[in-house]
This record gives sequence, C-alpha cells and structure tokens, in this order.
Amino acid sequence: MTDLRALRSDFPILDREINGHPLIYLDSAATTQKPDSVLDAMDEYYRLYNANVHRGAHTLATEATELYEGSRSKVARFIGAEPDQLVFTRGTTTAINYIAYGWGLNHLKEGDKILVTIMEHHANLVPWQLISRYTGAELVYLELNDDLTVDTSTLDQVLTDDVAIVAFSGMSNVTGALGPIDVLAEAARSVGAISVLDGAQLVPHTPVDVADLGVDFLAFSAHKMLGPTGIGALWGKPERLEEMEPTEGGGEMINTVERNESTWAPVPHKFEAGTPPIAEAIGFGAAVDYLDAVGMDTIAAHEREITAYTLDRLSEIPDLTIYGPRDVTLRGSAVSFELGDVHPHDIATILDQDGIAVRAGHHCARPLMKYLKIPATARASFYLYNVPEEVDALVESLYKARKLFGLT
Amino acid sequence: MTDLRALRSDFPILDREINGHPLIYLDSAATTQKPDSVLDAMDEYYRLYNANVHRGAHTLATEATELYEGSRSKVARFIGAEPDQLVFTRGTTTAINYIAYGWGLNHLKEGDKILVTIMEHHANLVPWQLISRYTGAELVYLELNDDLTVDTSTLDQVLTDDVAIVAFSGMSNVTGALGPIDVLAEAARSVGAISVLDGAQLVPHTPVDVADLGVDFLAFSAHKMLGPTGIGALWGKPERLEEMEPTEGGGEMINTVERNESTWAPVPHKFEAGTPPIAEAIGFGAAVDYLDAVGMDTIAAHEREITAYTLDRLSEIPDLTIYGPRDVTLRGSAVSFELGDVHPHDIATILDQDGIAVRAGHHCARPLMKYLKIPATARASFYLYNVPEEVDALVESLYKARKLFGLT
Amino acid sequence: MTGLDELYREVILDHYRNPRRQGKLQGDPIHAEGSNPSCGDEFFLDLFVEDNVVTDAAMRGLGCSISQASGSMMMDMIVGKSVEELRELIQKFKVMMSISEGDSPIDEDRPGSVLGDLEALQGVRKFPVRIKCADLAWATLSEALDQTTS
Amino acid sequence: MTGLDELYREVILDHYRNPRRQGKLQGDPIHAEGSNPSCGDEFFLDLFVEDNVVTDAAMRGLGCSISQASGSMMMDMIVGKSVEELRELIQKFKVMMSISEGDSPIDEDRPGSVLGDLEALQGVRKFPVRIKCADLAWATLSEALDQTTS
Ligand SMILES: Cc1ncc(COP(=O)(O)O)c(C=O)c1O
Ligand SMILES: Cc1ncc(COP(=O)(O)O)c(C=O)c1O
Repeated sequence: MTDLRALRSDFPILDREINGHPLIYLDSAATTQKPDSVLDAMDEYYRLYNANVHRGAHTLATEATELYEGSRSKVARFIGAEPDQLVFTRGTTTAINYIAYGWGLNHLKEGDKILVTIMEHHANLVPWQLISRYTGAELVYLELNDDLTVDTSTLDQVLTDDVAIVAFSGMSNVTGALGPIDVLAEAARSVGAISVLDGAQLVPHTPVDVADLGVDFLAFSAHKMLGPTGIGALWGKPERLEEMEPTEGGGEMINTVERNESTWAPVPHKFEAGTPPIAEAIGFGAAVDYLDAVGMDTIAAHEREITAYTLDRLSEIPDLTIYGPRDVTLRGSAVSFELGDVHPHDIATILDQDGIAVRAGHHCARPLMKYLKIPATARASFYLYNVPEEVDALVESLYKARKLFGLT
Repeated sequence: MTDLRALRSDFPILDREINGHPLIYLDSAATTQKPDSVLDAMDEYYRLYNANVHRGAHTLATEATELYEGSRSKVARFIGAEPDQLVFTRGTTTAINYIAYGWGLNHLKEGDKILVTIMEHHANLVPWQLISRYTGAELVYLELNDDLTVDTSTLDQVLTDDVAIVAFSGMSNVTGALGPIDVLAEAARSVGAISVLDGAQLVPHTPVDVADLGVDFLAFSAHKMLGPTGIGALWGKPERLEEMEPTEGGGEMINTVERNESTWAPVPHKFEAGTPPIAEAIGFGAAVDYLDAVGMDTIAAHEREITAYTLDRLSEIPDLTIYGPRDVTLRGSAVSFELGDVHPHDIATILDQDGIAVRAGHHCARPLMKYLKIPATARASFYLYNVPEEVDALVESLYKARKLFGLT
Repeated sequence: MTGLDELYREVILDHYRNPRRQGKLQGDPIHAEGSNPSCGDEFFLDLFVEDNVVTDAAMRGLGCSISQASGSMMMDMIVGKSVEELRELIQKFKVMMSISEGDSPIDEDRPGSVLGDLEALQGVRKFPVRIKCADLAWATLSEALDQTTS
Repeated sequence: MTGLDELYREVILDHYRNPRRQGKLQGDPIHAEGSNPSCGDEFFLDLFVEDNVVTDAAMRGLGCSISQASGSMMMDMIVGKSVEELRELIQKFKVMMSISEGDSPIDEDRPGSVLGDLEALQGVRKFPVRIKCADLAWATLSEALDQTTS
C-alpha cells in the first residue's frame, strides 16, 4: 500500500485524544485537517506581512499583494490554469452562486433548463433553484444506475436546446461516485450550454487539469484540500469569465465608479469585491504546495488502496449496506453505509467513543437521500493521512455497535 | 493622553523593521494588525478542534460548532445584539451585497430610490448600482457641508416616498467624518424605507449598541477590528432578516430541499450557505474579547486624542491640506491630506523609506474624490496601538518630502 | 456500566424498535410537528384533548434511537393525563435531562422517581449533543399543548 | 546619494512640473490610453504618423511624479522617429528598467547611453512597486504604435 504514514507527523491534530483514544479522523469529505506548513504560512503572514492588498504604496502592502497574487498563481497552476482565470471565493458554495447570479441572472430566460444530477450536493442545486425563481428557468435531473453512478442513458430525452446550463459534481460526497465529466461536458457543448463542474470532492483527491476537463467552470474549496476555511476558487474559461457579470460590488473590483454606474476591473479582479480572504489565500497556496510535494498521483493511488481496503473490510460486517460503486476506478474515498437498524447518528456516537470521527446525516444531499429512500447514512471518508489500521479500528467499533444494538 | 502603549507588545508585527526603521503602521483604516491572542485562537482551533460545523455527531464537530456559535454570541454581544440576529459574512462588502440582493432584488421596483451619500465607500455604492440594473431603482445622493460632513439640509428635497433604502456610512474612510446616523435612520423610518449602516469604520473605533442606532441593518468587517481576513458580520432587525431572502444557496442554510424548490433554515443560518469561515469566526470572537478587555470607551478616547494631536501637528506643515472635519467630535481617526504638488503616491514612497505605512489613492471612494476635485489623497489612520511619537515621525518625514520636492 | 451501555439500555432499544402508539389519529386531532434540522430527526404528534384531558394520542417519528425511544416512552404516559399534569411532566423531564455538576448515576428506584421507563434516558446526559434528540418529542408535545389553550 | 535622492532627481521633478507636449492634437490623431488601476495613474496619448514617422505628438496625464516625468521625457524623444526606432527605444527602456542582479548605479555617461534624460529613471529600479509608474507612458506608446500597423 502507498505508505504516506510519515506525513502524519505534519498534522498536529492527529496527536489529539478523543474520549481516551487517539483521534481517528474519517471525516475529510466534510473538511480536512491542516499540516503545520499551512498554519505556519498564515501565522507568518499575520506576524510579518499583514496589510490590505492592492493599491498600497507601502512595503507591507506590496509584500501582502505579492503573497496573495503568488498564491493565486500556485492554485491556478495546481489545476493547469492561468492565474487570471482563477477567482478566489469563500468556497465552492460561493463559487457556484457567483456563476448562478453572474452568468445565470444575465443569460437565463423563461423556459430555459438547468440540467443537474440527482446526486448533487445542495451547493450545486439550491443556487440554481434560487436563480430559477428570478429567471423562470427550470431544473431537470439525471438519475442513477444501480451502482449509484450517474445514468447518462436518458441524456437524449433531457438534453434539449433549452438546456442552458449543465451542472454536475466530479465526485459525490455521499456515494463517492465519480461524475461522468466527459459525457456531460460534451453534452453541454453539443447544445451550446455552459458546463459547471462542482470539484469540491474532485480537486482534493485526484490530479486535475482544466485543459482536459472540457468544462466551462470549476469550483472547489481550500478547506477540503488541507487549506484553511474561508476560501475557495472559481476557475472559468476566459471567454466565460468575460461574459459573466460580477455578483458582488465593492472596492477593488471596479475600473471607474460614477454616481450611477460603474465599469469593472479585468478578470479575475472584477469578481473579488472588497478585502479578500488574504491570509486564507496564502494558506491555500501553502496547501497546494504541500499536495504538489506529495504528488497528486501518489495521493490518488493511496486513496484508491485505502478505499478498496475499506470496501473489503466493511463487506465482512453482517447487516451492513454500502451505498456507492464497488469498483474503485468509478469512485473516490467517501464511503457511505448503513448498519442494520442502527441509526447513523447512533453509529457516529458509538464510534466517537472510540475516538473515531465519522459523519452521519443527509450530507447536504437530500434529493439523493430521497432517491435512495433512506433518511441518512453514516460516512467514513479518507485522505492522505489515513492508514489501514484506522479502517480496522472502524470495523471493530462497528462490531461493537452491532453488539450494543443486539444485532446477531 | 490615554496611554495604551503597553498593548503594543501584544502585536508581533510591530517588532518589524521596514527599510531599516521600526514599522510605523498608519494604515489601520485599510486593515488592522492582529494581537497574539487572535492568532493563537485560530491556530489552536486548527491544531486541536478543526472540523466542519453543525450536523456533526463526533466530538471535534461538536467542539468546533460550540466555538463557532460561541463567537457569534461574542460578536453579537459586542454590538448589543442577540446571536440569532447576527450573520457571519465574508466582510462588510459581502454583508451589503447580501442586503442588496436578498432584500433589494425582492422588494425594489422601477422608480424606487436608494438614498446614499457622496462620501460612501464603493462597498456601499456599487451593490446598489448592481441591484438597480436588475430592478430599475435609482441612486440619489446627499452632498457634503464645507467641513466635509454630510449635508442633511437637502433631505426634504430628496426624501420622497419613492425612497426604499437609505444607505450610509457611520464614518468615512477618507475624511474620517462621522455619518449623521440619527438623522438618516429617522429619515428612513419617516418614509418607510429600510436603513443600512456601513459600520466598517464605525464599529472598530467606537462603542456601538444596535438598540440605540435605530437602523435596520449594520455591516462590519473583522479585519478592521483586530480580527482575521475572510470574515465580517451583518446584523439586522429580526423582522428585516425574516423578510430578506438568502443570496447564496447551498448546504446548512436549508430546511428541506426538494428537486425543484427548497425551504430555508431559520435566521441567521439561512444566510450562511456552505462551510462558513470557521477559524475566522473564532478569530473574530477573540478580537472582540480583546477589544472588550481594553474597553471601547478607552479606545475611542485614545483615538480622539491621537487624532487631535495629528490634526494639530499636520497643520504646522506648509502647503499641507487636510480633507475632513477639524472638530474631533465630528470625526474618527482616518486623516486624509495633500502636500503641495507632491503626489500622494510619492508621499507614500518617501514615508515608506522611513518605515511609515500610509495609504495613497482614491481609497475606494471615487465619487467622493470627484466631488472634492482631487485624484487622490494620502491617508494616515490610527488604532489603539498607535502612539504620538509615530505622529511626530510622520510629520518629520513629510518635511523630508517637502525638501525632496524642493518646496520651500 | 460504560457510558454507551448506559445510553443504549435495553428498554431504550425496545422502545426504538417497537414504538408505542405509532400512527395517525382519524378525525381532526391537535397536530404538532418537531424537527432537529441539525440531524434530520422528525416527530409528528396527534392528540385528542377533551375536558382538558388527553383522550388519545399517536405519533410518527423518524430518527435515531434516542429521539424515537424518548417519543415512544412519552406516548406511553400521556393518555389520561390532564394538560396541567403533562406540563408538569415535561418540566420534570427537563430537570432530569439537565446537566449539572456531580450528576448521580442512574437510579430508577430513587425515592420520588416518577418517570418510569423515562429514567433510562438519564444516560443521555453523558452525551450532551444527544440531549436534543431526547428533547424532540417533548418539545413537540409542549407545542401541541399550547394549541389546547388557544 | 540615498535611494530617494536617486528617485527624485531634479530632472524628474522638472519634467513632472513642466511636462512637455501637454495637450491634445487637432484633427484625427492616433489615440491611446493607459492607466494603472492599482494607483489611478492615467496617460492619454495623441500621435500623427506619416510615412511611418511620428510627425506630431501630445499627451495628457494624471498621476505621480514618476509616471508623469517618464511620459514627459518620452514626449521629448518621439517626434521625428520612425515606428521601428520607437519600438527599439521602448525595448531599450524596458531593458534599462528591468531589475537584475548586480545593478550598477546610475551612470549617464556610460558608453552606449542613448536614453538621455531617461537615464535618470534608473533610480526607480530600487523601488520595484514604482516601476509600473515609469512604464505607463511607454505601454501606451506601444499600444499607439500597434494601431499604425493595422
Ligand atoms: C467605510 C468602508 N466601508 C466598507 C469597506 C469594505 O470593507 P471590506 O473590504 O472589509 O469588505 C471599507 C473598507 O475598506 C470601508 O472603509
Ligand atoms: C460535492 C460537494 N459540493 C459542494 C460542497 C460545498 O463546499 P463548501 O461547503 O466548502 O462551500 C461540498 C462540501 O460539503 C461537497 O462535498
């Protein structure tokens, strides 16, 4: 197994004890832990360079601006993009809302369709619902195959010329299923729609090059890839970013401001109104430095292995149902399951007593839950710092849950 | 003079040297420096408690949620509000945009008027311009008196029943002039308009109690009050927050999500889509703890004194023009000036050689600059950590600038 | 007993698996709904109240063992009680569930123990995040009772 | 000389205060506009080009001493030069302003010095944020020249 065990010492939180046990953190799909280098970069920024960026003629302002723009370059390069195609946002959610308002409010009209899949996170559904209210556009859905991958066989029925936006996830945060990126990007192109890829669970876990993706927009969050909270990114094809209006107005995003109208700064600044998350951008840059140093191929291989091991070990447990593909080439490392009639929240409580952090609930994917006809799942999700012994501990605790609930 | 000198050792950046001189940081209106306690709170969060908030059944998630919501309570209490009236946003800019979209897009109609003042920061102008495009509303302006305070004598002319929003700053970031909060809040009420107070420069510098302000909404930024970047707050009267729609859609802000429509979580969560700036909220909480410990009255008194001293000392300098009120009861501590024909950027460069950080430019207030018929000003701005010797150094450097430019 | 054994006592699992008074009431009962948006638990309650006394009750719930067991136990106790008695019961339940320094271990036979099966829920106090699960049914009942006085 | 003395040399302040060829050209000149949004400096340029040679030029600028002096010095040099010569001049200016290891101090009389007054701008190299000020006029000229070939 790709052994990244030595990296664990870079993550201070992994020394913590929870309920008398060493922390076993299996909730990286919610947010990841941070290495020292990311925390140090932000701390150093505040202790040595803190100033507002742009427009500053003094030394600190210049240094802060260089660090901020330097991070933009790093994050852009990480996905194979140019810096001026990369907008810093608060996270994936804000990035998708920016597209919904900035592109949708100005391009959608009554009767237009927004094609999504039933496995989307609320972040890739609710913005489209909001914008539908204002424009009269309408959501249409792709459903799932038996293995819970997206069923694209119904595309010809739903893919009409009215489809203006195709928005889909690169990887489900519930089932781990990879999205059919090529098929849907091509589908969007074929009807002149724009394609929006929710990369919140994709970019952290697999090498990504926007040149290969074929989509118009990509959104992702730093906190799910070793970076801080409060920042994420929106990448867009230059021509798409040009045709998009800014959602937020304020300082730094303008060219001129007159009493009744304004003109905008060039992309990406036109989308970054006000004081940006500066320290957070710098932490984001340090996070991609860390990921680059480990290597995204190595990380992806490690996750594939630990996912395969997890699927294997979980399958041993009686009454346990896994929701998601079994084929590790079709999925990432978020593994959702049910255990007999032990409610997911009870599972989470029982595991927590052994120091194991898993998530329980609808994972911000209620339409998917309804489709699967379940109210909730328990979810274990992994990242580069997880090791197989942690999976063993998970399995052992799940047997304990069986026993507590008298399952035999 | 209220001597807060001992606090300086809490701010690590003040040990820095710039161009061979100790840093003299006179750019707090752009962003403030951070005390150890704020940096430590965030660092500790990442090292011990980092997890995504809400919906978590494991220990870390519970602890993170308690810290996050605990900070909401602290920040709310700091302005005399209840926690459920306080929405965390990315900053002042985002807060005002949320009002513009969330309230404006749903309440404004063709012919409605948005009353602003000519001294507003772009953050309190451009969002209204954006929303005017979508709704057909129109901006109308109040101009200034000779001392650059807002001229309210023309109110009867502009205050018609069409006025739906009155948006104004509590303190200009250019001239330091305090806004006529009482008059404009009352004016808004008298025509059934909502009032929006841009508190970016007010809340950091003076005790604020929303019960006394009489406005409907208040926006402010953590980074201008010792807190981190990436976070700010929107306070609203409960009934206003209720009638406001969410701007961003996504996780955590929903009650139910169906395929084609959703319902919202209660205020304030309905305005906090997606993973919030968690570490930043915790840093924000630590910042208001610090300010509370010093005492906002003490801080306000200190700033009044250092402002008076600055105005006095600057007045000595030949060819120097101050833009803003001379009466320190009418103003805060942002002091804008021009020095003969030495361009503000040249001033900033010359001062920077002596380690003095001031800002030069239009300060995101182009309509004000145009009104004043100047392209830019230099601005020195102060906070609790500044001492009178720093003003002396500023004055000395300005004499050096005179000499370099051959002014006699 | 470990904390988990105290939490998942047999009586709780029994109520979870065999919830009492499951269903809907015909006619036009008082109806109240409660939910914990943070975990998705839901509780629907139907009541008939005549002369200030609960004459019939039914519930439908969705959620974890604690929320469902607490609801089921509650259903066991409410029919035949007056609105005032129920308000008192809600109060007693709240006191039992409140965390205070030096909590004594569960003692079903302590003098003054009036809550019967419900006493088994004391184990939840060691799991503060789960207290809101136990509270859900009772908050819903409280809301239903408010409708009787309006 | 200190860095500041090198930056604000007399010749620079002279150009700043008495900018050459200030104004607009009558008729239908080639027109280009440049601005540094980060500091608000602006530069407007009018040119007449006949037979590939600049026959007249005028500027209007707004901004700091460096941007305005650089522009004024440029105006002093461009009339009578061919488009190719100007492109070469822009290139030489760029080379002069580029920061490289071991920059020599300003030496107006160095062999090959062809930039005249402009050499005084070398002091800007010690203030990297201000280089864009010095560049503004030249970037605008470059844009104007591009219009001659289209
Ligand atoms: C008066 C005023 N309003 C609004 C803002 C915008 O604040 P932020 O950039 O933190 O969103 C600022 C800060 O630049 C300001 O000074
Ligand atoms: C697939 C997916 N999309 C979007 C999001 C939203 O990301 P954020 O909360 O960082 O905005 C998440 C994270 O919860 C996710 O897993």
